[in-house]
Amino acid sequence: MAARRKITLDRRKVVANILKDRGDLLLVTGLGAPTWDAASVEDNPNNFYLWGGMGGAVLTGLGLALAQPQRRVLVLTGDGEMLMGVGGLATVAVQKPSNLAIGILDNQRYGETGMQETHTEHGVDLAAMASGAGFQTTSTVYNAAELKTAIPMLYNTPGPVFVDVKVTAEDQPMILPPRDGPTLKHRFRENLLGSI
Amino acid sequence: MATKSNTKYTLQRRKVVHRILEGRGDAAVVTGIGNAVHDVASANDDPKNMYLAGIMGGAAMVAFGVALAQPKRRILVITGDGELLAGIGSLATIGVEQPKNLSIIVIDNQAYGATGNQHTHTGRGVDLVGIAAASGFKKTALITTNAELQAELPRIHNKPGPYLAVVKVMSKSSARIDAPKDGTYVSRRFRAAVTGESA
Amino acid sequence: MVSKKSKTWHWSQDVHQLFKKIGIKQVAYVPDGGLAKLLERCQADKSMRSVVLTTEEEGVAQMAGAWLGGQRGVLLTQSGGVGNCINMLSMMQECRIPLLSLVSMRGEWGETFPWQVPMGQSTIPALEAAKVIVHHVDQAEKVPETVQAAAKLAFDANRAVAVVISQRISGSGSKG
Amino acid sequence: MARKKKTDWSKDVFKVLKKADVQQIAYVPDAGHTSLIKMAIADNVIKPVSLTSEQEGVAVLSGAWLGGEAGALLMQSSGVGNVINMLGMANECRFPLLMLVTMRGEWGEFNPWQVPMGQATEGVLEASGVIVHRVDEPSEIAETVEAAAKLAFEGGRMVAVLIGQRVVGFKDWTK
Repeated sequence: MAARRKITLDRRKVVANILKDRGDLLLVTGLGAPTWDAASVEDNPNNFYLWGGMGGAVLTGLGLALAQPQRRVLVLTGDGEMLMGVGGLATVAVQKPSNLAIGILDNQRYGETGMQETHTEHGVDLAAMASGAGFQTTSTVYNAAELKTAIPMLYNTPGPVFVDVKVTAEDQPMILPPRDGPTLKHRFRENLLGSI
Repeated sequence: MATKSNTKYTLQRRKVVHRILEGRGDAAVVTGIGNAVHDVASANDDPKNMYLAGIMGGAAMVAFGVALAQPKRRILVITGDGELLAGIGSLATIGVEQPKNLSIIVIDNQAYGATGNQHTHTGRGVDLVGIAAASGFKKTALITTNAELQAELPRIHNKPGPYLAVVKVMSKSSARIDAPKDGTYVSRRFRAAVTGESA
Repeated sequence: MVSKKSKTWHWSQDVHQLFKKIGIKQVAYVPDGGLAKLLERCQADKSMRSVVLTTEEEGVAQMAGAWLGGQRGVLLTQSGGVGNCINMLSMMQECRIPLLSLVSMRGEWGETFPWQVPMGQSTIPALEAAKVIVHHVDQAEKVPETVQAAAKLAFDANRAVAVVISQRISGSGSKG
Repeated sequence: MARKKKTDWSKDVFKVLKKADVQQIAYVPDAGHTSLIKMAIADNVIKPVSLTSEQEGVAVLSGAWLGGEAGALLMQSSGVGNVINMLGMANECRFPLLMLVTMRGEWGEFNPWQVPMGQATEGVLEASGVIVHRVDEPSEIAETVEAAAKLAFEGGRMVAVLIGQRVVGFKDWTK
């Protein structure tokens, strides 16, 4: 299990850093704060926000990565959402999608329901779980220097890549991107495929 | 995608289960679906066996609930790799809760035995022991030989858990031994045996 | 059983007292805003063990184990979580194991958030298709007596019962 | 019993899936789907995705469709009970979703534990807004899947084809 270390990273800054030079990255976000974090950078047609389907972000990313092998696909989601579909890590590892990266914004809390502690607050080590599931590249990030090393992994290291970024549990203002499902879906596909 | 061929394992699932259950004492046993039911039933149809004959992904948490309710008794889970994978988040929940009297034994033939021996994830790089350790299980083991099995028996039965062992066995089903399959019967029989009360 | 309602009264007070009275020892949950106050009371109560889950189906399995081991438990979930439990509920039906569950609704009364609506609208029919007895309650004062009735049906008559607590009571839904 | 028939309908169904340009097949293994899964694995174009739990499959196929590919989810009826919450996402976004479900817990079932979920399968699917096509004749499976695929991918709907246990057969537990 990971040793306890001080958590200092601000989730919004982390996401802004990750997405700064995103190029043509396709982004899937898990429900709740990761969606707002992504929207706080910009609302990009290459973003698909999950506003529901808790436990499904990583697998949505897998299906997309398999369908678009030439494009890098990044899933940004929270620790609670990841835990709800954690078997998906094994499924992803078996598929070995070289273009898929998963970034966890791990505040060790269920942010949507009142900041209750999740299992990661109590010793569950998501990066080690991913490694056990068969991910060759995993990392747990606690500070800016480690984040700097991890960001190129998210973009360039052959996937699947798993990075657990420990962030503080501070509540951030909600920045709401569009949430109408059919609209998001049409926009994403039209931008990617040229038709809906 | 190619399915990788696996290392050949030599342990026989039924012998492994019998060896473990020989020393069960007053332990309660919760089985996963499929072969695990037959393996446990073939040792002895004990009233303290709860056969989950038709549900995927629930064995670990059923046993966890029993473990909380019966803290003085050892609770053993005997299940397969596919069944555990279907509810793998349970390991994290159990890792957080740290029930000392719970041992999970995964009989890993790296195949879905009940449905035609399709490869499960464990035949393709998924390490259940690693996932258990990452989930907060302090005691884990990978068992591939009789000597290793023998050495782990005290931890399976007596030492503080939560404990998880993966026992790699040959990818072959054994003869089917029927356990009582009526759920209302086995559940009430189990409850009476472990609590001393009738339902 | 219900004390008269003062301004500060919240249904969770009486439900928590009821849990104590009927000997609830295991409280399994995935956190939810609508049930937060009840959860806090249960967590603060040393006579019951609160267990946070990764997904709600774990809780159904845990409740089966609790009953098998001679204890009573309760599963607290949001309506979305019901959709994660349907297969595991078949075990409760097949073995006729008691299940008491409190479900906090989303996707119905005054919901402002479209993604919650499909599962919210499926919650009761899905429970009923899975042969769970549903008690729907949409007034705060009636929650305790409904839970009390459901607990009897669950633990005395050995049935799977869900008390579905309307969004009208929790008022949740302003936020995702 | 119906081993020959099983192979036959699987081949025809596979042709239908190919014709519908299905490129991802996600599955939790089931005896009734054995032949289809083998064909999916052997196919050069189709990406087979084996899952730990069926809910993963709904999410995978949502992603597949976002990325421009059609897919199908193969599972047993018990797996339907694991996908209900995730169907909320497919419903809300109106993702096409094609599910082929082999039934247990009905015609000639020997395992009582399968009965509750088998009997609930159609009800919970309909409660979730899924259009259900049921088929009990081996000769009608392929055309039913073809119709379901059209309704899913052209009509933009969630559609499940329930393949009756009468077709899939009893499990032979004697060997």
